[in-house]
Amino acid sequence: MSVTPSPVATGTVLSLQGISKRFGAVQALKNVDLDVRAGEVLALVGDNGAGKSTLVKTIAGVYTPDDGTVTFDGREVHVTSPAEAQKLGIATVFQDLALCDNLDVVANLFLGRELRRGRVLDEIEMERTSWELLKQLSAKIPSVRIPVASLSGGQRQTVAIARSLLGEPKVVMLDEPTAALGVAQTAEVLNLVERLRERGHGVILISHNMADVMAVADRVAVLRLGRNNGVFNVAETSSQDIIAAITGATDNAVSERAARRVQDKISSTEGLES
Amino acid sequence: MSVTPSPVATGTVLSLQGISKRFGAVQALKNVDLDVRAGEVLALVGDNGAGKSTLVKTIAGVYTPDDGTVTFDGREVHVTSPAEAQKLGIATVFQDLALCDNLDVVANLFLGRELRRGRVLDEIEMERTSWELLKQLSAKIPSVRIPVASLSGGQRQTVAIARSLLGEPKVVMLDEPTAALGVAQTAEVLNLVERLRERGHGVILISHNMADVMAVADRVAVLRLGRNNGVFNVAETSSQDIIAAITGATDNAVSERAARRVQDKISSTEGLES
Amino acid sequence: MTTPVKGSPSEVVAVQDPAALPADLQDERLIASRGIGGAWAAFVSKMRSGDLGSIPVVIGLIIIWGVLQASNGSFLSSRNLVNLTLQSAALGTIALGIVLVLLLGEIDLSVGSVSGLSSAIMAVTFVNQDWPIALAILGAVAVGVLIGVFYGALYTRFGVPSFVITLAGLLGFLGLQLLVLGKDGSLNLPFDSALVGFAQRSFLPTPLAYGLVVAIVAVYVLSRIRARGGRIKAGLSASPNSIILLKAALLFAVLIVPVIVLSQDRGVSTMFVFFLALVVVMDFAIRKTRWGRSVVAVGGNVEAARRAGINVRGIYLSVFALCSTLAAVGGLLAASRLAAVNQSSGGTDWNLNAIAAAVIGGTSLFGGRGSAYSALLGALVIQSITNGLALLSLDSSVRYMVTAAVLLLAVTIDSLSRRTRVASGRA
Amino acid sequence: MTTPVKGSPSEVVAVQDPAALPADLQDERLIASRGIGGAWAAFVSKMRSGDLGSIPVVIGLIIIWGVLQASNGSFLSSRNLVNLTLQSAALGTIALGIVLVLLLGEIDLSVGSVSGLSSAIMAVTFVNQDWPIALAILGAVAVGVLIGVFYGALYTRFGVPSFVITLAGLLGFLGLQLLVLGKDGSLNLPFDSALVGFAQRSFLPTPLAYGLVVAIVAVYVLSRIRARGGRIKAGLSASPNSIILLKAALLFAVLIVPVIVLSQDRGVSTMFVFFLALVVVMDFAIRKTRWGRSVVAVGGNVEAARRAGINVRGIYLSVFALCSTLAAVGGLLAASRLAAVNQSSGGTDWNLNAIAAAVIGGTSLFGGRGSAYSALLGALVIQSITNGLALLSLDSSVRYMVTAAVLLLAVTIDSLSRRTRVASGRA
Amino acid sequence: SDEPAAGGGGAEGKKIALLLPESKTARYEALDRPLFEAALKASCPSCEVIYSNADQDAAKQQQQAEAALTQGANVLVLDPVDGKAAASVVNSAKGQNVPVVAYDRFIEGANYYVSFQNEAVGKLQAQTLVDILKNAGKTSGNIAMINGSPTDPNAAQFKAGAHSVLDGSGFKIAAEFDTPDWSPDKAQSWMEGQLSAIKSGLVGVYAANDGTAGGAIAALKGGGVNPLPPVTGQDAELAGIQRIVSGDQAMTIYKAVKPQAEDAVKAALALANGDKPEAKTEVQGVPSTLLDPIAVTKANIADTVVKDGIYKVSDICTANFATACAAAGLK
Ligand SMILES: Nc1ncnc2c1ncn2[C@@H]1O[C@H](COP(=O)(O)OP(=O)(O)OP(=O)(O)O)[C@@H](O)[C@H]1O
Ligand SMILES: Nc1ncnc2c1ncn2[C@@H]1O[C@H](COP(=O)(O)OP(=O)(O)OP(=O)(O)O)[C@@H](O)[C@H]1O
Ligand SMILES: [Mg+2]
Ligand SMILES: [Mg+2]
Repeated sequence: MSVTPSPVATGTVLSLQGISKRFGAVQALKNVDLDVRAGEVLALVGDNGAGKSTLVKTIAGVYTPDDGTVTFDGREVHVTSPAEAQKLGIATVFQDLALCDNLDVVANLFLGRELRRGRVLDEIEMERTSWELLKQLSAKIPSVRIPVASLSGGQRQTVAIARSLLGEPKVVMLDEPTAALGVAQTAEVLNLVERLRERGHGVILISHNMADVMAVADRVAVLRLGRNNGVFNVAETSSQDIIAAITGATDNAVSERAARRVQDKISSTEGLES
Repeated sequence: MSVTPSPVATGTVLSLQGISKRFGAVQALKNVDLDVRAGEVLALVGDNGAGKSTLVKTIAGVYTPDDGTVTFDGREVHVTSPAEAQKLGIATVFQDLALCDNLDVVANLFLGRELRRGRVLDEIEMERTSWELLKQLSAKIPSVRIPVASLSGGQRQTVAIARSLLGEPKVVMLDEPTAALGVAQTAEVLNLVERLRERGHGVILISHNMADVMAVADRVAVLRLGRNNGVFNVAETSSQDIIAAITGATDNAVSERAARRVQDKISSTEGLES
Repeated sequence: MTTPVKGSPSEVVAVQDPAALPADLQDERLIASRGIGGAWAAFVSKMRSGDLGSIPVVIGLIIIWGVLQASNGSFLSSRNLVNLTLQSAALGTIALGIVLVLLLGEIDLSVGSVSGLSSAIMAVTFVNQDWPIALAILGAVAVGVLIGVFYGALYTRFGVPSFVITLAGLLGFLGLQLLVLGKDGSLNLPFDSALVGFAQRSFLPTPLAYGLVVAIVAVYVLSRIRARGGRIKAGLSASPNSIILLKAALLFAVLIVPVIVLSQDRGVSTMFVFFLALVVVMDFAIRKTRWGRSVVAVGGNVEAARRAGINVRGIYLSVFALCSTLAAVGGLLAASRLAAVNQSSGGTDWNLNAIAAAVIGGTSLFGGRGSAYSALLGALVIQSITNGLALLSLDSSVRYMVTAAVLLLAVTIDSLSRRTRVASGRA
Repeated sequence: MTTPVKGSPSEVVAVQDPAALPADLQDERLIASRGIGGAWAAFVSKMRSGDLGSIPVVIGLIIIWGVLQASNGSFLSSRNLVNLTLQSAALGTIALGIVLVLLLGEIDLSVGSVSGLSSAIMAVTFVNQDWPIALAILGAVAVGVLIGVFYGALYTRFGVPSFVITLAGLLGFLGLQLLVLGKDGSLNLPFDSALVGFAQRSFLPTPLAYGLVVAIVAVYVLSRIRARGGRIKAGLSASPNSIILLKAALLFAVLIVPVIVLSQDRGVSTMFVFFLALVVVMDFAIRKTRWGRSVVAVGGNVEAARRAGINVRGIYLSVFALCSTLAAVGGLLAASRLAAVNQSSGGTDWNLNAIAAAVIGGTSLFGGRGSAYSALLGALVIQSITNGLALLSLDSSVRYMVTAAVLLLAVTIDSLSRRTRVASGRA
Repeated sequence: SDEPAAGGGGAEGKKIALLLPESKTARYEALDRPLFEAALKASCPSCEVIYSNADQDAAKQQQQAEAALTQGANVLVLDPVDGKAAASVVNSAKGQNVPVVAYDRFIEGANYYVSFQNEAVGKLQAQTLVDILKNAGKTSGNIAMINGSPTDPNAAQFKAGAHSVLDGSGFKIAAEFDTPDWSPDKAQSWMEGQLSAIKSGLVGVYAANDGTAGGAIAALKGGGVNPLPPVTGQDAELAGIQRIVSGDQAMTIYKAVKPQAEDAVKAALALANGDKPEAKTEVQGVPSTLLDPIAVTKANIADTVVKDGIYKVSDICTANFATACAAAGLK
């Protein structure tokens, strides 16, 4: 089990203790602890199905944990709906994006917090803001007035990320935000994460990309098969160590592949030339 | 425009000429050419919304192009449905996965080509094969008898990839197959791609991860805003060049970020220590 | 081996100067369309891609009218068209509620029973108990509200499918209607009561009708010009004044022709105007308020709406309540027009017709797609068929079959135009 | 500052020896459940998570039976239960077709009219035209098939929503039924005809009924044991023999008790057995054949099914055809039981009841989730309510309300048990 | 079940099932059921009524008959949804030696039949309409016919009866309509259409019952037709009687339910005791009592529905109809 210094250290905005969650016969989370501090980027990593998204959804009020406590800003909270989590100041970009396919980009961006003039939606102002937000993220979206169903994978993800920029959250959780993004957009999102940190937000970043994690995270928490499997300080760890914690072994497909790579390269080039 | 040596070079299994596709007011593809040879991994890269998935779907028979011709195995073909594409020998892993959420993993894996004994589904054999396939991909799926709706993002993607291993296709198209995968699973998929090449299949691989692209691809075709923007030989190109072709500029968010990185790292560490 | 060709980006794509364009037109993949010619080109392209909104239904309606007029010359007479407006108001009002529940992806099978119950309550309190008419109406509508809230509560608390809840409602409130009507069974509403007068004999004075048309067009033009100014100020594209004027002219034509025709007989029915006003208000509520946006979002993807912090329960509750309320109001309109209430008021036909009207008008049964105007269009289609065939004195067996054929015809036109969209794979 | 703690994986997770376990139980997150105790634990956990299949509906049915028996002692008499089986067969058969279209995410509103039309055709050809009974039946069923193919073609060619197609069918085939019946309107089927005999007076000989029960249980046990062997050979987990025997005993009890009870009166109706056989065959087709798998896939996600190379058009066509065919067969059963056909055969009540039966039995209106057994359970629930309330001499108004209340009660139990699943966010 | 009709003696403790066809017409539950129960109570206090209403569904009625037999009914008094289809019920009742009284509508094979015949009702409606028109000095002109539901077998009989009179009356049937579900608003819509289709000379409207008559009258009034042509009706609903008082409706058919119910009770008790019920006539071999339907017009309201205690004058003459009542001499 990971040992973090103290449950509620100074500056800790969000702290989880002993979170468990079971789905039918599958124990998705077992006794998970996690601390996030203000002005820190905490990377949450783990293999597929390790329980990262389940943990994020538990914090965001989508699931209620079977067990364990959540402390936010020093108070124990029981978040039973996403609306409550938002009210607390937790913004989330879900892995499954959760967009309304039948609505256009503008409507999705402002869903649940539409701008209004009196009681009437202010479409013009929303559209203007949308373009601004999307430009910030280098998004290549031809029109914000088409339903998001017709957007490409990366465009959809950009819309979901842009959503989280509205409002003034204390904690931002990004569940694999750059998975579908192009190189330029990924860079912008990493910039964004750094800006969030600078503004003193706590950020939970889930990613399978070790390079990105090492680039922006301060600490890395590893989940393995639904349990804590260590917390690492980025400055003092190598990505090899983290990968070992993720896969649960030091010799694994990744290292094997790395070792084989040079070999392979040569033989395949030979194959082509023959 | 990119200039490929000759439309139907020796060994070319699939060749596209002048493909255009329009959605409402958006010109998603304009006059796109592409050649795939047997025993070659062709990476298809481009910014978000560049039209990569649209191109893949056009080849797979999901969309019919407005214009242009598709040549498969030397014959011009008109693929009007995914079933036809499969019959030709084109297997596809779609970016939006296209799984039936209400069916379990086994049913999804074998959808459309169920194993049978007589007229009755052979569930036992299918389940056994499923476990084998999933093990090959290092999948961490607790049970193959739960609906795929309850799988994690990476688990779902693994299922979609495992699907394409069934049957004996000539061309395999993988649309961002590793986007949601963990490090180990990604390595397995890249291994798989190389195995496919070795067995003489043509592989189209879409990815935003330049490291992966440089590692497994032989050639890289770049799309930009729906048009061809060059074809590169991996052996003779740097990823910088490719990124420049993708973003359409040599100074872009990626290079800026790379330049700023060292600077940032220092200041953020300082910030933490203060 | 390939000869690597490094594409030089600036050569490859002919970039227009982006700064010169509004923010929403800068993407080079957008196919430009400016001015009236551009608008026409955009319209044609929309037509091709099957994204036509209510136009196909309107075309279907026009064809039906043509066919019916051809079979009996009185169909398009002013007198009969006035009848048609009177006949459509009640059904349309009920269908409007159905549009709302369908937008949510739910269903209400009980609108007929609710309309029957509300009219029974109104009749019994007004006629037998001598309540003042306003109180009787209020009571009946309040019952509608309560029923809807009850449905909403059952749905959100226990998760019973709305199909089953409202099926139980269909039976239960039919029973209650029989109970309320008691042993008399049938009640007359006095012909000289305000309600019957409103439904049967109240028509807009012709000058007022014309004035209304002019006012509506004026409001339209003004709001469009204001929006245009706002968009330009925000750096967004805006339709040129020529197009606004063109559209205004079209709107004027669409409004003035019926008024002229109807005025040759009794005129524009107040009850129909009341229904139109309901449609316009509801359309505004759906498209321009936060509540309406939430309804469409919930209908599209409940889970996404929930995660966006929308009060999903509140939305369900309000929509079920509105649907039942509109059903109650529709029941009152139907009863006033008939000047009587009996056990068969709001029979099962009403349910099916109201749902059919919404669907024919283009609202999806699967949630998230639809418009208040589909209640208007659908009710007109259904009542035109009934009305037109009633002029023909057919055998009932033939009448049923012709109704089916005409209905299918009207909707096939719509579906054919939508087909391209479905075939595009993401619909 | 954090003290970095490098987790040592082998310490952290207590790994069981994976090689010792079957392939499908190796994941350490799986909560182990072995033997009878384990099966019970797994059952309780399923119960908690609301994943109970048809058990809540069965509980609802048992509660309804208890309530009805308490209000009138004759309800659970053998005689009345035999009546109940006779009453459920026709509705159940029609509902079985509805289950199929619902699995696809479509609807058929016209099953009532189709059943009426088919019975009218059978009656007219058999009684008036003196066709041999077999030919008359065949003709009527063939009409059902044709109608379904027609629906399927309209749906797949033009993309008209099935709601509208079948609404048109509801009207059109009602018209045709009236036309076929002509001005006589009502036709009696001779009491001594084979069909009426089959529906009214044909019961399984008691020994045969018992034999059938034994045979079914034997087939079940054998197939289970064979599957067990196969699974073990394939390196997969298999339920222990004790559980197989337990389940077989349960099955035996579930089958033998009704047979004993029914045998005290006339016995097990052949028509009901015919219906049960249809259910079992359809269940097998849905769960164990490629066609059934494709139906469920299309209902879950058409686009995914299309991309998997499934012939989606063929699936739609076959399901619509089967639904109409079953409706036609159901119509024949209903007519034979009544020994008469008239203009109101297959009235609108049949549509609603058949759809309600499927939904109450647990089939989703939104496609991809359901089972053939829901037709059986739903038909039993509906007919139990009607049958039980008929024993109580209630006024119609009260009867309607009680029906609604009981219906709601039955389904709420089911919904409550499902709620947890919905609340889990991914349902 | 026990042997019902066996043994003579009193009719103590018998169960009589009363199976009525529908609930959308007020008469069945407002009149037939209470009158039947009262009559039974009077002649056999210990007897019990098993009651069911079939909501116009023949299959449901069969089910209800089976339920009655299950409960040990000694006699079925059956008002069939479909007289022909009810043969099946009679058959299964006979199988258990339970006699059947056909109530209101004829059933082949029943043990007794008491009714106002449907065809006679249609004839009377049409005849009254023709008489009213002739009295008003009209011998030709257009008549619109609003029949009952096309899916109701009884409606066809009313229609046939009416046609038998109207077809040779010299008046022209300009248009005819089978009203789905007897629905007044459909009748209204149709009538409205006819006002534009039949350009002139509409002299009378045949409406099969009071509900459709109400729809027709609403259409005529809404269409500004003045004076109203005579409109027929049936069922003597309160609303219909009120319209007659106010002069909007010309007539309705009143069936004296009370004698019918009493006669049915008498026959049922006789059958329960194994006796033959008394009957004056036979219809297709079934001993029958045929009662006469009465045409109610403004002139004879007081002598019919009021006299029989169906409605009190105060029921009819509510505030809205006070003046009309006074004019009609109702108090
Ligand atoms: N709603 C659910 N019902 C049942 N099982 C679930 C549900 N949600 C998650 N699971 C299971 O819980 C485990 C953890 O899933 P989770 O989505 O949290 O993984 P993850 O760490 O986010 O993986 P990935 O990197 O692939 O996104 C998986 O095995 C999954 O099958
Ligand atoms: N069905 C559709 N309807 C309308 N527009 C569409 C549709 N499919 C794609 N598009 C548009 O076509 C363009 C290309 O989309 P595509 O999905 O091919 O991009 P992509 O290159 O795969 O991007 P990504 O890297 O984000 O997956 C996008 O602008 C998208 O909005
Ligand atoms: Mg995840
Ligand atoms: Mg893509």
